[in-house]
Amino acid sequence: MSITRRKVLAGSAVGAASLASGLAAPAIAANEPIKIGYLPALTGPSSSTGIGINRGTVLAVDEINAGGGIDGRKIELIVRDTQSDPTKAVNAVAELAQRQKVAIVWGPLNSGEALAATPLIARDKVPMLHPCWVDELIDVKKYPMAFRIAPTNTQVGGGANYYVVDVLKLKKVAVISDTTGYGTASVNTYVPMLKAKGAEVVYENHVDAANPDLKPELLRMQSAGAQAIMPWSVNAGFLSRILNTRGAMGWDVPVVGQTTLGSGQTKALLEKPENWNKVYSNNFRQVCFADGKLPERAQEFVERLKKAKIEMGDTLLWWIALGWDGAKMMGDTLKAAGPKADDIVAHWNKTKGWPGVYGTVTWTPEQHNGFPDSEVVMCEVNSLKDGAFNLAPGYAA
Amino acid sequence: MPISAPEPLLEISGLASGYGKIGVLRGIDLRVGVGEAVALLGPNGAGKTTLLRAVSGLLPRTGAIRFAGKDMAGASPRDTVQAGLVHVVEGHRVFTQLSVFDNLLLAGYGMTRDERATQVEEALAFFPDIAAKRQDRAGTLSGGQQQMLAVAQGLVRRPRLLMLDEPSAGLSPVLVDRVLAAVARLREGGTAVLLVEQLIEKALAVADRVYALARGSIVLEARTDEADLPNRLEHAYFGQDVNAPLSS
Amino acid sequence: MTDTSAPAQPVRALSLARIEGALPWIALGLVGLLLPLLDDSYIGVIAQRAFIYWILSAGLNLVVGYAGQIAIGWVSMLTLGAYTTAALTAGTATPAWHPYLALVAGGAVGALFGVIVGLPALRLRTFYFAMTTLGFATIVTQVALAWKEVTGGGVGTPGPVFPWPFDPGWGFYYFCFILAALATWMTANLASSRFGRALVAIRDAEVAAEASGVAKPRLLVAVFLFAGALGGVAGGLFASLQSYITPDAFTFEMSVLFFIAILIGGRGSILGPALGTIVLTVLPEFAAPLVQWSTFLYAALLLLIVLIIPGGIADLLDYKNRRPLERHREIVPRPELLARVLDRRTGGEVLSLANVELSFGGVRAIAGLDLEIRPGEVHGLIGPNGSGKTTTLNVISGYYAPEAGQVRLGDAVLPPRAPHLRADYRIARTFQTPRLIGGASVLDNVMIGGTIDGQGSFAESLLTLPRHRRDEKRLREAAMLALAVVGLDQLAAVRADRLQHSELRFMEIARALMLRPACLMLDEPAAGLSADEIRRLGALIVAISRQGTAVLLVEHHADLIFDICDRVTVLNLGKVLAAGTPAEIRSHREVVSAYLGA
Amino acid sequence: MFASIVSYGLAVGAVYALIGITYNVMFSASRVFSFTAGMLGMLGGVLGALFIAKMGLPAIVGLVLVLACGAVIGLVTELLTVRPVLKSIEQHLYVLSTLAFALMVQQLTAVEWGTEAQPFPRLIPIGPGWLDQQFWLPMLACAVTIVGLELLYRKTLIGRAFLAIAEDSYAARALGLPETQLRMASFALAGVIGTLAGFTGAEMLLAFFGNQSILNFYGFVPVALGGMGSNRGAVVGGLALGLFQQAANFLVGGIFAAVAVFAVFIIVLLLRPEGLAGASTARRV
Repeated sequence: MSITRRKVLAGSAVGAASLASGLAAPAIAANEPIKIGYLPALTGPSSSTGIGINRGTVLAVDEINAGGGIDGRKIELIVRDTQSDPTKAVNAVAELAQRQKVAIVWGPLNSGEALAATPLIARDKVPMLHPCWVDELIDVKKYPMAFRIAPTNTQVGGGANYYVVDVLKLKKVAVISDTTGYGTASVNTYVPMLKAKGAEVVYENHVDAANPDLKPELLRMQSAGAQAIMPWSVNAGFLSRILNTRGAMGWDVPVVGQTTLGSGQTKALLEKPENWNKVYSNNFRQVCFADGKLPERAQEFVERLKKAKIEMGDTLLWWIALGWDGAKMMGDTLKAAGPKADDIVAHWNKTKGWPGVYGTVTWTPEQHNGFPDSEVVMCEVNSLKDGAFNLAPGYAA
Repeated sequence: MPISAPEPLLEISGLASGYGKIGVLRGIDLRVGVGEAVALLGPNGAGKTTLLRAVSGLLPRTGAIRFAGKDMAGASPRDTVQAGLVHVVEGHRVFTQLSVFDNLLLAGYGMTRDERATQVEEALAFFPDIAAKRQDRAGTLSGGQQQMLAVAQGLVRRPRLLMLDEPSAGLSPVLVDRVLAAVARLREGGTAVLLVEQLIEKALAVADRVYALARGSIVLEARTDEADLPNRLEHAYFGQDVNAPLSS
Repeated sequence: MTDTSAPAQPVRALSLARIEGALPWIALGLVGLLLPLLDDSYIGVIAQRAFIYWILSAGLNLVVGYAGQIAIGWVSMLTLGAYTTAALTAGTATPAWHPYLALVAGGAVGALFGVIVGLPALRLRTFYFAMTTLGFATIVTQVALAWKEVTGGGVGTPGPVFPWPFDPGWGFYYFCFILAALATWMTANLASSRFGRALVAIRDAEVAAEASGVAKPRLLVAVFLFAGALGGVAGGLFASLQSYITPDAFTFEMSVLFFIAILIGGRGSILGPALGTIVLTVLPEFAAPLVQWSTFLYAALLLLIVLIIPGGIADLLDYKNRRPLERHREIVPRPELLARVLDRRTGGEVLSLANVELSFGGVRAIAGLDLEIRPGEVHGLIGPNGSGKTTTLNVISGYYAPEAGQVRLGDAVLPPRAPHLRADYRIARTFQTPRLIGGASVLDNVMIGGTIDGQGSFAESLLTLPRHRRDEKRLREAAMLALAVVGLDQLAAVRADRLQHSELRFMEIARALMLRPACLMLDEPAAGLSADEIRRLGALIVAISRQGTAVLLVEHHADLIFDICDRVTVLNLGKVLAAGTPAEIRSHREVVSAYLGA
Repeated sequence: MFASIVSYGLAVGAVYALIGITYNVMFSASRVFSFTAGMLGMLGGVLGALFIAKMGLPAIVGLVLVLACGAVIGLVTELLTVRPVLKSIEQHLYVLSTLAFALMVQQLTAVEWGTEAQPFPRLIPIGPGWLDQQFWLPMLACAVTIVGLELLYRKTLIGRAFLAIAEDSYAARALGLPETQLRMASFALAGVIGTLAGFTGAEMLLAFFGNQSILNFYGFVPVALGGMGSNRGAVVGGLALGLFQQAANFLVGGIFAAVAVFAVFIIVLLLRPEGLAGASTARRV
């Protein structure tokens, strides 16, 4: 990894030394690296997303710096591992914004920390770019400098609901989540959306993810006549239990839901591979196989990853792509608008159809959610290959 | 010491012990000869139990302890038991959840299986009362039977010296006699006994020699056949020799 | 020795020590006050976090460090306070409250649940209690998850934003600072009051605390109430600092952090845990690469502390108690000062037992005992082992309820099974094994004895209101006097566990004298004393009785009994074998033979 | 549906019961309640998955290695966290020392093994349904442990020595029983039982560092309800807890099951601090 505290210290030592040698101030500024605050959860619970995203982010920053940086100035990532702990995120925001005076904050990558960090970053008037899905995190009035480079929960759930109701044509749906913030929020948002689409929600519950036995829950769904299960959780153990229980019951019902359904961890916890059949998880059109081929941008990106010897088998392509997009977006912006906060925000507000690997981003002054609905799709989880999936049956290629 | 004293088995000199900060014993000198029965008497709180605990290693102590020619200064209870110095603690503390037989087997912990079997039988032979109840849980025994069991536990190792702490406590007079009779038989069999007792007369009847302990020190040592012993004991107990007038 | 004035010098030394003890606080306060001059809001956030954690820890310190209750799951108070304040401010359950009012409500909810969580401590063993606090912490989190309408469920809810003057930024910083200072001040007041001493006594010498009239339930409830309130207030501030709270913010690790901070700081200290809290809040910021190891390191630190320096930081800082004491110390009691300790209004009543019976599991420990202990007399109680002396003492002390018969003081029947009420009757006692608070000064140990003479309430002590200050002054003077009486005044400031055994025996007598006892029971006071010390002890006991106190002396040292007793009762098999003057008893053949076991 | 409650309830209950026995075995020898009981359960699963799934060892070798590790960790627990504080047992420092040690091991596991739950290999390929090993393996382990302990206590001298130490350690010491060695043996035995619980329950609970706190609490509930030191109480309490929890899961569902268990635990303890089957202890003056 290219970002350590030692480097930060070394950087400031160089700064101090050059100041002492009496060089002209503008020259220093021109050589000083541009600091980007970065708040991934690299350790602790639910760190696998962070690790995946981190690979893309680090690769992009390294490439930008290898290519001469931003007008000769290097990008320096100041990384603070939040460990999925909001209190660490709050401390880190204060440090990044006030002490390090970073130009942009990239992250936090998890909603739990982002909920606490966003108002503070807004208070400190630092441009913020993040990939968290919780809708409330973007609000142009409360947080005018915060931008999202990923879909919202509404979009994600909408994609899944669309697939169940409009593609699979199923009307009776069971919605289940774990008790985390993400899980409960998802259910609360999606159930009304499903109902609005004319589906009947025959079961709805939050279950402790540590609960070893989900059979009672599935039996209830079954007896309620559910035709599809929609689980909302990022907990692989929880999801695999649903799939295993479904398999053990011999219940041939499609499972449609969150991306973690297709993660390697979930796969590892399956009792038998068949339990992964008829499971469709959220994914993103730009990084899915259609007829055995990735879209052009993604294909090119995969080649790049292979060249840089970045491991893909143990993570997901869209995580790496998202990490890459985030860093790339910041690099492009700094190049175009410079490191001043207002310039960055102004630039972002004008972004239209920015071609990311993960998604095509468009922001306006009124809309800081940049991800297009059309790119939120479902995929077949048992088609996992090199971290990417086939589009679910029923989508036009 | 009388000249006819037998060869020493247990020799203690300058022993001090206590509980944490509370020093109970000071400068104790005491000896028990091979095959000798010695009574250790003294009023409540004089430190008799403390002395036995210190000797068997249940309490930390300073001073010299030699047993059968071996230095026992740093010995643990396990060491002293293995050396043949067995301490039957106060209050017939047998293991109530285990059978009589198991209680005795435990006393032979660390011996070979055959040795243990024979010696348990030997110990049981001493106490026909409990031999009949060998499969009963020790908790179902009466107090006297429990005391006999405790003494029998002490015998399993064929000790050279058996220290008994108030074996008569809480027993009816008949049972006291039974227990003390067993002590007498032991002595006849050549086992030395150090007996702590409240019942002075009964203790004196069993013992060859007597020590009296008061306020943590030995205040009297005598043969049990010496004249005027009861009077001297009384003095030792009530401590008139250390009396000092008070001005209040 | 005709000088009857109590030596004042140790008192002066004590007040000097108090000024010295305040220095670290003044330094910490100055740092806190001036920190905003750095204008580094990162430091500000870390400091706010330290203040907030300390507000909770200050209260928890009374529970853990002082009362010795192992409440591992105290993070639940933070959770409750945070959600109460946040939900009331946001108006999810009720019309929206003003943030400051909501903060007060957070404190109130914390106080309420502090008591609910604390109550099991009155009945449960340590480990069980630790488990219940953990269980409660889990329940709170589960409820926060489930009660979506109010708490926002797993999504969480925004924290309160306090308006001017304590608005976010340095305003809020000063708010946290002031409240932390207030919490420190109040806990320090309490810790140095009779309530604080009683808490430590419950931890280290529960029996002695009871005998001194400490009502454990009431005291613990008050402490849990206060600690819960501080936890709740800290929670409200925490919610504001975090700007947004979700149930996952309140982790078990956080609970352990508070707990470890206190233990690293040292039990029975306030400065130590405060430093511990600061260190544990700040440390992770300097050790970013070690972040994932932080819990491991805290736990390792805890293990080291427990195994190597159980006294914690406070012990390391306590250089004064490492100064060597004079080696050959003599205890010279000054009975002539007694008249100033014991006031005569309380004496003059006879303690009597009438036909008391008690048996344990079929064994009759006391079988129809009559006993009369008269004021102004020393009454000796002797007998062989198992004759019922200790049982008699325990019946009088209220540990056992007699199956028949009564214990009276004058005309009043003493309530059975209520040891903590004996002090109200001015019945004091000492113990076979001295019961002391090893970590507290000799003076503090003695002041425990005067607990029931305090007038001020718990709240008055928290705020050092005048009544509390009068109490303290009076108790301190009385304790110094009592120490002068037993000859230990020079050692008043020394930690009690540094004393010799014989000194502890006299210290216990001083503690008992604090009650100005109508009846004083001494349980083997001469055990472990030298002949010289026994003689001085005898003279002291006689002098106490001559002030009009009824003294009951259980003792094995027959010479002491016969020398100083006015009357002796001999017990055997739970009955009176003989009673009379020492001379009569001495020549009583049955007594001699019972003693000699004939 | 009923079958699901019973099979899962008994299986989970058997794991709780075994953890309860782990508490008891340590308690009997030392009068110490150790926070390491849940840790042992957690390690049983993690080490089993490590040896068998990651390192590819045969299942039986893996099991033996896991139990051996358990015994060693038990010994370390005794040496490091119990013996040094045993002298001042009334200060309850053991609560802190064992908690600290358990937290260290848990954090080490989280860092080295990862914080994601990982699968535990299926050892015996029969099932699904009732014959599934995840149901009968914990029950079998529980039965084997109970029978084994009973045989140990009734038929061997060392077993009787355990009982003797548990009843009256002073008298046992006076009798020349090697108290320290017996205590170490007890902790090693507890290590074996605790890791066995984790190993057999791991297909259900997964190899997950977070199982430690769950097992610590749910393993303690049967001890608290059944009376400390009583293995029979722990088994009855454990199975009852498992069934209750599953039934609550089914009947009221989700979050409230956990709340119900905690509520019952606290209420029972407040009404009968010595447990439903235990006897009260004497006072200390």
